[in-house]
Amino acid sequence: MTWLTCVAVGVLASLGAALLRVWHGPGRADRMMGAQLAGTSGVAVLVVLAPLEGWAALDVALILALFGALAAVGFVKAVSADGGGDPEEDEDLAATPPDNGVSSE
Amino acid sequence: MTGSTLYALTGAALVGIGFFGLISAQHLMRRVVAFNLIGSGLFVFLGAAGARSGASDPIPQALIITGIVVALSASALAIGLVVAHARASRRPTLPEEDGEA
Amino acid sequence: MTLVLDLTLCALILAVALATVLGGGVFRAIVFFIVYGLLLSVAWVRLDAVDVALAEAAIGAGLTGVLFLSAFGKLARIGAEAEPPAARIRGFLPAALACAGLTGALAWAWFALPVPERPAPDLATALPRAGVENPVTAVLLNFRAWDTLLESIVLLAALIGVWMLARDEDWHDRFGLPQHVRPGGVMANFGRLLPPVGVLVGVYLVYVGADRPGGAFQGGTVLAAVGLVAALAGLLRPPRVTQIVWRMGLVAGPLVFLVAGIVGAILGAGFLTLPEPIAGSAIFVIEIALAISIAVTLAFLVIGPPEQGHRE
Amino acid sequence: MNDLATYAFTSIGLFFFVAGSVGFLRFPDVFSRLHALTKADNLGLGFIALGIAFQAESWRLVALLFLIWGLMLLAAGTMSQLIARDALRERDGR
Repeated sequence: MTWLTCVAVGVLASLGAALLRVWHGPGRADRMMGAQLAGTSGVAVLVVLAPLEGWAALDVALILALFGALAAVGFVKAVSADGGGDPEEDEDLAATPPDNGVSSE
Repeated sequence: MTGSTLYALTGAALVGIGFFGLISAQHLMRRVVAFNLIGSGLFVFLGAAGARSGASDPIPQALIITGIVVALSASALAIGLVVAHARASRRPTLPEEDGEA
Repeated sequence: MTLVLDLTLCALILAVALATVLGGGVFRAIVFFIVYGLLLSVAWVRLDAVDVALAEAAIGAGLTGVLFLSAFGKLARIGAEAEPPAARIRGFLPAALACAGLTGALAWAWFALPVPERPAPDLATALPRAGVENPVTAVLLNFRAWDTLLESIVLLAALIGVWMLARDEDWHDRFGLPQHVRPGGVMANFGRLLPPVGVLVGVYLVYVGADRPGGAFQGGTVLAAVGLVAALAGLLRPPRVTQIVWRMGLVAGPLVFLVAGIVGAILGAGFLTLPEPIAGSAIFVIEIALAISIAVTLAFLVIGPPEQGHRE
Repeated sequence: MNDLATYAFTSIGLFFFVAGSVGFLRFPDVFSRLHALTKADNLGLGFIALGIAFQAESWRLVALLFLIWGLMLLAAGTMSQLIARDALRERDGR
């Protein structure tokens, strides 16, 4: 179906426009959201192309969806104070201090 | 097979872009990224060559799969070295480029 | 219409690659590189190489992002993430011309070289004897077993290289930086929900690798990324260098591969040549061992050397 | 009939993708852009998956399509929470 190809082109074009936000920023969060958008769009393109390319494309889409948030998790970890934190912890003053893994085992 | 030619030209352009990044970047992290662009450009070129005659050829695919995994491990080693260098010298660039301005 | 799709995809890939190289700032380059990896996995599907697309998806979407971003975080904490003020090199034009020449040479090679007969006729006659249906797995683990064996050893060498960057006083600690999350928070719950599905997908990919797209490399990278999610979410504490079980996991793949190669030599088929009657089952065993090794090696590579006690 | 459903649902899906991109480009701050990104795009993906499900040859594929959508929803929810809290922290200078 030609229509599905058109939808795929449309999704890619909308992704291309959205990447302008990654270029301009301004914040790191804005850029990181662009990576998430690329993940969603990539999954959508693969899903749309699946009837044309053979359904194995869905396996690729499944893996992209599985790790859709991994880059974002890596990002918030990396920019936290000690490189291993969680942005939610700051709101919870009772949070346990980091375990250095020295005492146990 | 205009499709595979298109991807081959894209791969060739990616190699050029990556090479430019490797030359022009001073921050070592950006050099690692550019190096990855060169590698994946070559993979695309090779993959397009495999798809050239219509039926996809498994031999380039097998080479590319091992290549992708090796590229990741090489990047991990390179990044480890960049971080260790930056921690030791407080600079993310090579010593001979520090004076350039 | 498919040509329009390919043109759009290629234009987008090139634009993202240009943005990676030309845009200022390390963080921008990293984000564009993540986007680039995602687009590339779509391109591999268009090139009819689903096996490659699976590996690229797991690595591009999962592992590279975490690898580059965590390195960026480490550099930022020592104030080394900013680029030096000399943004543009001297000799911008010669560099651009040289790179355009490189691209031109590759393009010339594409049109000048003869189109070979593909898939090679030798391969077509050999495939029925490979013991597996998926031709990519047959090439990886049977016909070009030498490459794959040495490749799995290269991974180990890279890991040993990364470990050598650890400080002496950190050597007995767990890998990577200490990870902590808010108990019951979003990240902790994500880390609990994802691994069951992820492990299932990874094992499935290894299992179907003999007949359909998938295999040790694709499944191994998926399992590595799942392990990374569990470690980042604090569900799983990374092991230590000195734990013998994990070291055995690292060498299981190359070791089983070597043993299979020697058995092939004893049975008279030649070193690393799998005799036809046992090829199918041998590949299955090698594939499981190799998937374990690849998963453990890649996860350790991305999480980095032990630096639990490291303070900037 | 099935093709008609595919046309209809994929069009709606494409509309939401375009809307999400416009919002992502035009909205004034991080938090409203997060809205556009997570809500519109994942709704779009859901409609596209629904449209493609009418072309699927087996129920296994339909289940796979909705597993993909579910995983993407989980990813988007996690991502938006984490990014928003990080942006909040950055804004407050903590």
